[in-house]
Amino acid sequence: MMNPGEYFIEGNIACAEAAMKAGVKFFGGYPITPASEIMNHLSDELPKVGGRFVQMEDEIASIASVIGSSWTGLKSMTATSGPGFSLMQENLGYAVMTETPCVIVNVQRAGPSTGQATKPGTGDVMQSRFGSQGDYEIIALSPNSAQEMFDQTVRAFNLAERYRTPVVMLADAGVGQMREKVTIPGEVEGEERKRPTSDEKEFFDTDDEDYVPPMPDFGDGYELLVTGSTHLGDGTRDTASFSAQDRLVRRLVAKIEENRTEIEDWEEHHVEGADLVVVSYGSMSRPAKGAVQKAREDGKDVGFFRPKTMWPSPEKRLKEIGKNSKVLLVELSLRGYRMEVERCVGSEDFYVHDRLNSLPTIEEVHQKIEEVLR
Amino acid sequence: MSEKIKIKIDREFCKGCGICIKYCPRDVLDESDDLNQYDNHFPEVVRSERCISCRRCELYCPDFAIEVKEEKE
Amino acid sequence: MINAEMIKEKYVRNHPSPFCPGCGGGMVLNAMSRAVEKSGLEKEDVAAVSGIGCAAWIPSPHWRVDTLHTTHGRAVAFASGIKIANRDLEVMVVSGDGDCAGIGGNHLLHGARNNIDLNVLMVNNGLYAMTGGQVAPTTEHGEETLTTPHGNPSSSFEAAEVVKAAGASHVARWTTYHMDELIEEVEKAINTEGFSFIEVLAQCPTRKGKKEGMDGLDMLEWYKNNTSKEKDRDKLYVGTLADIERPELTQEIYRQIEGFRGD
Amino acid sequence: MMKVRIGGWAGQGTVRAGTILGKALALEQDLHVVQQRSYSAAVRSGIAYSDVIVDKDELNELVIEVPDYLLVLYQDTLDEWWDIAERTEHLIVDTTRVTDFSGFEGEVHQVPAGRMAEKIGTSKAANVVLLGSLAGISDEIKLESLEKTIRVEFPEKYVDLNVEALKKGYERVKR
Repeated sequence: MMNPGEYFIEGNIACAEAAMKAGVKFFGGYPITPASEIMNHLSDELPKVGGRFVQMEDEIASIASVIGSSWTGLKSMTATSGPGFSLMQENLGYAVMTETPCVIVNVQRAGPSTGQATKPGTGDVMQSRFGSQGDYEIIALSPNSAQEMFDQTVRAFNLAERYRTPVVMLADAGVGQMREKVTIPGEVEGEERKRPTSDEKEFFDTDDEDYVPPMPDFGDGYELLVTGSTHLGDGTRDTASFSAQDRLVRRLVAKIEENRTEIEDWEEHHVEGADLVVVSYGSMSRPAKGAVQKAREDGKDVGFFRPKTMWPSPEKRLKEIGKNSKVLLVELSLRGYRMEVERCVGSEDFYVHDRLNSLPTIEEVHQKIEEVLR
Repeated sequence: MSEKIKIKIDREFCKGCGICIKYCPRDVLDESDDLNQYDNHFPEVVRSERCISCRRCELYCPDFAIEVKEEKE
Repeated sequence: MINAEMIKEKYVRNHPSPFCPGCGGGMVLNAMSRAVEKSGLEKEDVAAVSGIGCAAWIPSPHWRVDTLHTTHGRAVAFASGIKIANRDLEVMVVSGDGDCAGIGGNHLLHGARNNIDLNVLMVNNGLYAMTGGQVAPTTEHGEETLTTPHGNPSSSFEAAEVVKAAGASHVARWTTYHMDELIEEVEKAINTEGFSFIEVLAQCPTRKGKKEGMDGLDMLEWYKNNTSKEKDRDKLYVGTLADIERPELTQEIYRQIEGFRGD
Repeated sequence: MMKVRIGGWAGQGTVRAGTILGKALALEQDLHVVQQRSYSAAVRSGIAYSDVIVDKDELNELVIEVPDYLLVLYQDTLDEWWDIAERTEHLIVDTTRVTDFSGFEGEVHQVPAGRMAEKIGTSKAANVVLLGSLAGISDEIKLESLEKTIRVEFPEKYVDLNVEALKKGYERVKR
């Protein structure tokens, strides 16, 4: 683990270092471009801080091992890219249903299918939210620099522990593999999961205002019943009753939905009353922001908005923006975040600049801004 | 001091598979004429004096529905 | 003394189970519980992981230990995470033949290759029972099932032999007819540092027995008459297939971690 | 803003050179730096390259269309990049391997980096020789920051050799 200080490192390395700072003690993974650097680095470093590293036989096993580990009380993570993320979907849903804290880093690449392994893309935004079966909500974060690969990985662990839920880090090959200056702090703020305080027996239901039940570890003597099937508060499977399904699934959704103001995070500049607001995220948001700056230097009233949490989406803020300004979504895919942003801002005066395979120059986005303003 | 052996049959747990009856080496059990709530013919003790408390019935019952109890007199 | 009363009291919950009359599932539960009791393990040190299917319901919710009822086929992978994360836990995997050798076959192979210290009970009823009796990787060639109405065109998978070849420390096969031997074998598995795999032929009177005119008891008798503890050409061998010492994954991982601590 | 591309054949240390340059500018000169590598091209033609973009302020340009400085260690690479090379301000070539740049209209900085490195000890240090030359040509890139970075970046036994390579490259263009 790196000492506190400034480093010139890849985003993927920053992610791995952040995980260790946040207290990760288990990594189960499978190699895939462009995410492998995370596991390569942790295979070397994690054992040095007492963490367990294991390379599993596939991505399904990777996320399974991570969930198993989390139930013993360890902060646990995996890292992958599109094809592996697809394989993880069923067990991602399992983690949602069993309320298992864990972090899944998806360093997105160009798809569909094998696509272009070394090229960035953001086509997994919807999959990260809707890829597993059934009704659920999830937390997904979007970093746009090597530093944010660090900062948001820490936040991903904190949110996972705080809300007893899987958290997806939606990075992309751009931020994962670019080298930048990263400041590694001495300590990071760490969140620990809610533990049983007395002789509680209900670890899958709660009347707490945050909707988060306490979570004991395997080995604590609670004779836990953990199941991906619909269950009652004590974990007993109930695959038939209306009330069990209704109470559990509504709470799982509410756990994210009702806490969204605490979870939502974004960056914005000059949004208020702007003629045009450029919305962008991930590595693509860098040239988008540069283009906004350039337009402003030309005297244009253009604002910039970047969701740092993709899910829950900053819906309310996007709606306000859509009411007052034209919106231009700049993204590294054709369908990435488009439906959600379009839904939030309303379809009038909504424009898109999408690109595949590689990032644009600032000038390219700037031209699009001019075109929209014209 | 002699021991009195009592065989406790949980009629409502019993699914009437008959395994205990068959694997009792001493033919202590037989199928009842009565039915439980699931329409199963549970076993009943018909030759209690033959029981040697070997507990094969306990071992083979898939439903934990039969217990051999040794009570000291 | 180990008897039904104490086993039921200490290890079994939510009974009566939903298993069919004469099903072998409850017998496996009984055998596992007795083996744990005999081994002297504390219950809180035992974790049970299962996948999907009838066999997965044996531990969850019926075994009174920590249970993780997971997704179809992935029990060995989830269990590996538990074991690596906390090696003090004795991790049991209860998995049906379809779950374990079909959809979960790859995890089974690599669990054995890693020789990770898990105790896997593959409860083999020869078909997919919960979904209606479809053909499984363990179904015999020619056998009729719900999805092989004209006879199984495929051949069966000798899971125990494959797991042995993949490197598991401890491999055995028994049936629910062999309750005493099964309990002893599970206890042996618990005491083995490495991957233990026990194939337990267990009767499914509803999906398999019925079409052959057999109830649970008839099937137990069939196991009795068609298996042998000797290597007999006409009968299915029951007993230990492998008992070897090999490096175990969890210990190797901890050895490396401890190497750094010593620095 | 300054954009540097270092290109050559896979195995010539172009990514290493980019990392050293980026690190020196980011950590020693406290500038905003993004360094990216390309290896997809390596599958196709064996070309490997590293891009370094530098700015005093927040850096949002992540793509180099035309670099201000183009360092080339291999003839095929230059041939493939000819349309870029034509528009670059400073073309720096390792004349050990790059001999044909006759169509280039501007000034070509010619450094026999491979031969110079070989004289010092190993032709593998050609990338560092070129970095030295880059520092000699650019006012913004400080030789000392590169030297400092080399001292931490390389295993001890290669440090002196690489520092010498760096200085030789620098002196070559300063002369």
